[in-house]
Amino acid sequence: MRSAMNSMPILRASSRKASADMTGIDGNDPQQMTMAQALNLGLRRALERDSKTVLFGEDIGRLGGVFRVTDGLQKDFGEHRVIDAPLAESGIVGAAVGLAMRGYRPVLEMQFDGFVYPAFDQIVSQVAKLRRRTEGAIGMPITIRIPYGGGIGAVEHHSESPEAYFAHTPGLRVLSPSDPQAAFVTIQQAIASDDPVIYLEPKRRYWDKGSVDVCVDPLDLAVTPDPWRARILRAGSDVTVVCYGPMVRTCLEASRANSEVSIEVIDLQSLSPVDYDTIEASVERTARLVVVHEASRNAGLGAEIAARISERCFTVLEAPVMRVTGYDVPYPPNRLEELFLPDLDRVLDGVDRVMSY
Amino acid sequence: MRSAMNSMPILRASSRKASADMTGIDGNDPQQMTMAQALNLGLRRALERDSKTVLFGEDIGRLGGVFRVTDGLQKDFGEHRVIDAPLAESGIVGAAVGLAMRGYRPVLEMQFDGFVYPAFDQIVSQVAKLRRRTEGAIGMPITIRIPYGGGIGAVEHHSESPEAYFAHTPGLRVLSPSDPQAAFVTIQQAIASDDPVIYLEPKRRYWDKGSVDVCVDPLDLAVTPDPWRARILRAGSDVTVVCYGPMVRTCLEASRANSEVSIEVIDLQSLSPVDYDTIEASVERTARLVVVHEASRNAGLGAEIAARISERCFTVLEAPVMRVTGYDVPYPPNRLEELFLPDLDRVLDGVDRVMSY
Amino acid sequence: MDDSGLGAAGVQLLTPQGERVEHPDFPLALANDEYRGLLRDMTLVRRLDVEATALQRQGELGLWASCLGQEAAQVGSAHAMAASDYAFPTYREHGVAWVRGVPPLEMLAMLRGVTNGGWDPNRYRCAPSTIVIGNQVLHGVGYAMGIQLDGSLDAAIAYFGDGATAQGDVNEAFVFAAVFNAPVVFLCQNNQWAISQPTNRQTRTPLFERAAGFGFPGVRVDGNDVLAVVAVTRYAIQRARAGEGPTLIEAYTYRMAAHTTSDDPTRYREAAELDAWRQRDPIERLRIHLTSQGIVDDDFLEGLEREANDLGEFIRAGVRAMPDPKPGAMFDHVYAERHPDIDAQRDELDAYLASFVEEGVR
Amino acid sequence: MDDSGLGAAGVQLLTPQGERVEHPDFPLALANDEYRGLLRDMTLVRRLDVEATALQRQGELGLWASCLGQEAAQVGSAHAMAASDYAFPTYREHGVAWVRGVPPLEMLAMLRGVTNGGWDPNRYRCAPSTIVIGNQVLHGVGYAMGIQLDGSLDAAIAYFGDGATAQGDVNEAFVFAAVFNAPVVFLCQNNQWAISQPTNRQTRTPLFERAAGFGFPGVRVDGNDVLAVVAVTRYAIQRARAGEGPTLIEAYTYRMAAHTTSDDPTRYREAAELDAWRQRDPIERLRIHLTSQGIVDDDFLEGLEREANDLGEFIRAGVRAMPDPKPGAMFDHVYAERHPDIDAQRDELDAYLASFVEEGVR
Ligand SMILES: Cc1ncc(C[n+]2csc(CCOP(=O)(O)OP(=O)(O)O)c2C)c(N)n1
Ligand SMILES: Cc1ncc(C[n+]2csc(CCOP(=O)(O)OP(=O)(O)O)c2C)c(N)n1
Ligand SMILES: [Mg+2]
Ligand SMILES: [Mg+2]
Repeated sequence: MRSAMNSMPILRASSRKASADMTGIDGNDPQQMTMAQALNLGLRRALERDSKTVLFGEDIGRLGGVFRVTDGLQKDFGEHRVIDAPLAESGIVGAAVGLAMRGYRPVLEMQFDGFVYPAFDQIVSQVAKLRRRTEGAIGMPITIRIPYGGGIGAVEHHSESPEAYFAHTPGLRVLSPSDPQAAFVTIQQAIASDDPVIYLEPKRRYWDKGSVDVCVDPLDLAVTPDPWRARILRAGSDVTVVCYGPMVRTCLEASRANSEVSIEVIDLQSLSPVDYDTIEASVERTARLVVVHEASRNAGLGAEIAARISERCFTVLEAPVMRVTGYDVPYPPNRLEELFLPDLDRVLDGVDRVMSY
Repeated sequence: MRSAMNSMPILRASSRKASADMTGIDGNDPQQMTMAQALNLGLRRALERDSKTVLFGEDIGRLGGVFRVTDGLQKDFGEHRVIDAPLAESGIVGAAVGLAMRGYRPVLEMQFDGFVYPAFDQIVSQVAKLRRRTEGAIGMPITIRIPYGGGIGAVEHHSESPEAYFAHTPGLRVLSPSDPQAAFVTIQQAIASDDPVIYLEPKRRYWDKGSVDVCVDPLDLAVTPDPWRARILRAGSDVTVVCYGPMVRTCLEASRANSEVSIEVIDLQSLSPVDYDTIEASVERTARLVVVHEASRNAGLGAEIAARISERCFTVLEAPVMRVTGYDVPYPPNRLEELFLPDLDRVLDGVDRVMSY
Repeated sequence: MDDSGLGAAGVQLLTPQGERVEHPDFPLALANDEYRGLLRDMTLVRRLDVEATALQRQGELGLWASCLGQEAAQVGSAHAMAASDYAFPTYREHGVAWVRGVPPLEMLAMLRGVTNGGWDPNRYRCAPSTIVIGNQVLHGVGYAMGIQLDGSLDAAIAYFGDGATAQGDVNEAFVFAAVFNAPVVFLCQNNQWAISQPTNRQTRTPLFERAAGFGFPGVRVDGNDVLAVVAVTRYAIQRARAGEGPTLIEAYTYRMAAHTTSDDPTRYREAAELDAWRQRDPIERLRIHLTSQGIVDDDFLEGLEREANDLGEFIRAGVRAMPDPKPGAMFDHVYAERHPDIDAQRDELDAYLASFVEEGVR
Repeated sequence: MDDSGLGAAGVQLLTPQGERVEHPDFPLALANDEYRGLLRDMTLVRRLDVEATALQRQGELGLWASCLGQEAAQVGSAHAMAASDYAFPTYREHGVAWVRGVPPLEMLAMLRGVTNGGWDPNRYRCAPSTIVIGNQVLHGVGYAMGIQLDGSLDAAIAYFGDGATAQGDVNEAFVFAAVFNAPVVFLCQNNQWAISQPTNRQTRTPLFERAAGFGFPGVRVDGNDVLAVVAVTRYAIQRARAGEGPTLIEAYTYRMAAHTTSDDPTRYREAAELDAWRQRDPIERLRIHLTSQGIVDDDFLEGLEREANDLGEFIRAGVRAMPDPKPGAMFDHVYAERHPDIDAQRDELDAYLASFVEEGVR
């Protein structure tokens, strides 16, 4: 977390009202809201907290982004805080590097996962490396928000899961929230981080509702969970299922659907670094691990988790680590995506395979 | 391999003479030559074989490329076959897509590993996906040559090992030769393949000499090894060491340096797909595996190999799969690169760790 | 007269009111059949577009990117092409695909979600829809380089939008085309919007002016005037064939519909703007002209109306009947050659699906 | 007169023979100290360059990218900057770094291989050398957007070569700068070569003409004429401060040395070309002029020669004495915040190295 942080969020009356309008917030009690709304509120808080935070991306202003995650923010914070970008992702990230050098804290939106690749060079060669290159003299406190993953019936390039590319790139951090509360908290933590964070938003969960404690101070780790730690969302004793982002709901549902096997579900939350201590402690108890992600399998994040846990829990594992993932094919046309994406049945199939090994 | 291939290479007298000039070839006996010369000769053969093969890249013409791998080819085949490109990698790859659509077989050179990222979008979104998108109607027989890896004392961006990015991308194949003979053969096989091939040339081995059988027909799999199969370069019984590209020489040296442990050395050659059958068969015998690569560890290719072999050889492994790799930091300034790169000692350290587990 | 912003530089051969005017640099005389063909194609493309929009609302298509209002720019430019030329469209060039002969159901297959492509590009010499903004423009240039290497007289034509002009790829395409003097036509449809962003978020000068700085001519044409589009595209293709290199055409037009069926343009643009552009409708303008010239009559128009109705019916039935791909299709054509992971995962999926059949579940 | 290819559009205030000429748009009057400062900086930068080249040959540096011949373009443009402006160089702008006050050994540290950076960018308001062609140009534009958001009067200046103009990033930088009217100066040193490729492999029109199509002025200046470079850069910076947005300057110059010490230019260019450009040497030209004007005399020149000798000695001794980084340095500053993998791998390396110490091997 940034060291010198305004501890008291500065809420302007007008924007607090606007928050209320958008999210239906009434008082300080936990609120039901969608993940998109929770992100919107988190972005709003970040804009309020630090005048150097700026949002930059395609169609994020009047339109509020194609998923409305930035809805109302340009209206409330102005065109100099919420900036519509020309249609060029390398330009967006490259300009953000310059903004960061000038002392800004840019929060970028890539419109879809498939459109981050034009910016790959700036991300890998500059964003990830500039702090190290300058021996700490220049920080890159840039958050790159990317709606990712499939399941929404979209056309090509709108359903990719690029997390492994970023996890393999030293200098980056990768976060992915799985529910509205985590989204509200971790988007603010990502923005406050002095490291570059690839913030992967599971787009098919944008509309999922959940309870959000809007009073929590996400920057006070005494009261808020550490974003870089995994979360055990369901305790179990027979098998550990590790997942993140869009697959968390799927895995939780699967864990409830199988009454014969006691499934522990771990939400990674941070995909780079991964919190192996939590996974290891769980596997020490369950002796079995299934890793689930939407991304293609080969050299995916699941490989790293399987490799590390196979090493760390070598004498404990009763079965090889199983991976339930998308296949090693380009994301298919949407009439086939249900078969590509791990669903409840495939997760349980994976569980069966480790149980019956 | 391409199905309808000219079986008789058409060698023009002039170019045969030029080959001889460049490589010092005299007759048809196996020749001593460097990997750079072997690649040069392989490219020459490919240009002779198929008039639709064109070379395209920065400084590949008169200069012959910064590593002289294309030396003399523009002179002998003309500016329409060996084309100097403007300084724009996305442009080079994007134009190659169009050339392929017009029936050409482009062989591209990225000047260094660190400069492929501007083309990442064209590679991932177009080159890798177009055949699938068009259900086979349009092929992408494009070879993208990339000198990769460290160890030459270069400045930043000149020592990267980007193989995991490409291995994680369905639709691509990834090859890396480890000696002049393999280079001579596989560069021709890569070019003849109807699939896009990322061809990673271990730049610090460009000057290594080896014996090359220049008479072998690389497209006749009855006489030439299958490029997609791994090669056991040294038989051993105690531990299997899997490596590729620049690390093959290192691992061979290590295997010879340790007289107490019998080390089997496998050169993957194809990094995507990986030939797991060969690795599995070896580990079935040795029960121990060390994977070595220069690239950073996290979500690297070693993770996939560890994950697969941990699964396939679960009951056989006497120790967890160990990875000896670069660290998860940006490639360091060259005065530190020796510490970053796995060397003989670190490989043997990895061997010790699996042996003493 | 014309307050669309087209400006004096914009080539126009037909006023919004359907009056034929002459332009010194771009004379045009078509056979009557050609005039009728333009009207017919634009009318049928519009019907296809309307039907597709309706089918999307009914849940039969996943998405639709309408070309409403851009029929002249698309149909006109495609009419200027020869059969052996090659088009590189975005996701919105239904009018181009239509003129290239792509069967309507093949055009709709991608939006139905049964394929990421839809047609055999080489058959119609029309590349698949490209969704990543700007990518296909480089493909067009590379293809044109191939034409050149072949010593052929073909031309390539690469389509893109106003928004795309901001992308590195499009500008690299300009560089490569200029340096290699490639026989390519850059056809930019400036439809005033890139989703919610007006053109002034992408440029501060008229887009056609971009070309000169790269070393080739740029021409602005009234993109709602199909005759002008034909004339200017012919000129550009002629240049390509004559070895004179690339040309940038900015077809000044308007996106009459939402960006796609997922979009809500009321959030970012005024109804008045739409109303003004309705007065410049490309089809109506040609119809008035051809009627006044006696090139089309009521019979022709009624026949065309029937043809459009038939097309609509054909599309509705065809889309609904379009079969889903087989599960294993996702493994087909990922590679040309055998691939062990593909083979294994195909088997994995088959076995997995078979397990349900056995259990009688799925 | 000048057959360099500069052309009539090229602003020149000092002929290759050292004659002062006037240009209607770019008047310039400097104090004598400023004139002397320019000569001094160019002279010392050349000495630095010569020493570095020699140190590379002796194996003390891994590589050197010489700025020989480009001293006027670099020193002149940097002289036009205020201390609070910010420069974004490539790997060749030693003259810029010098004028920004970067200590010479900090400039050489990267080429020595002890760091990937070398100096604190914020201290000298000079970004680190950028090696990936074109990347830093967008950084300059983003920085300028930040200046604008701050309501400050600073300017950013982004350097790049003729080759870089082909890159998407550079053209996107033009788009963003134009759209946001960012206070940035684009300083393109057209040194005629991008490694082995002549400028006509990157463009078919003079590079300064590229700007107009993006909506801002482009000016070509004789890049070997330091006075003209000062005047034109001042004009561009003035525009930036006045809220008039970006300017492209093409400094027409020549890369007198190899691309880098790894390069062999005899493979691709003629010695005659080099000879011709030697007649246009930027330092000699200013020296003649200042001598003829009595602004510098032999005393001054001898003092300068001594200063250059001292600098050379300082550099030779300093580079040789430069310590290697500590092994663990590669783990420092990868992240600002704690990272478990970094911690673990740092320990791993420490333990590994310690094992040799125990065994007494390494
Ligand atoms: C690289 C990339 N970035 C973002 C998008 C999302 N996107 C789809 S269409 C579009 C606007 C395109 O505008 P324009 O080029 O004017 O074409 P039009 O849609 O108006 O025909 C955007 C931003 C994309 N498809 N590709
Ligand atoms: C993206 C990228 N591609 C290729 C290279 C390799 N490379 C280094 S310098 C250079 C030529 C640059 O030419 P120019 O922009 O004219 O600058 P100059 O070296 O002449 O100063 C090339 C191709 C690189 N550094 N970055
Ligand atoms: Mg548009
Ligand atoms: Mg140059």
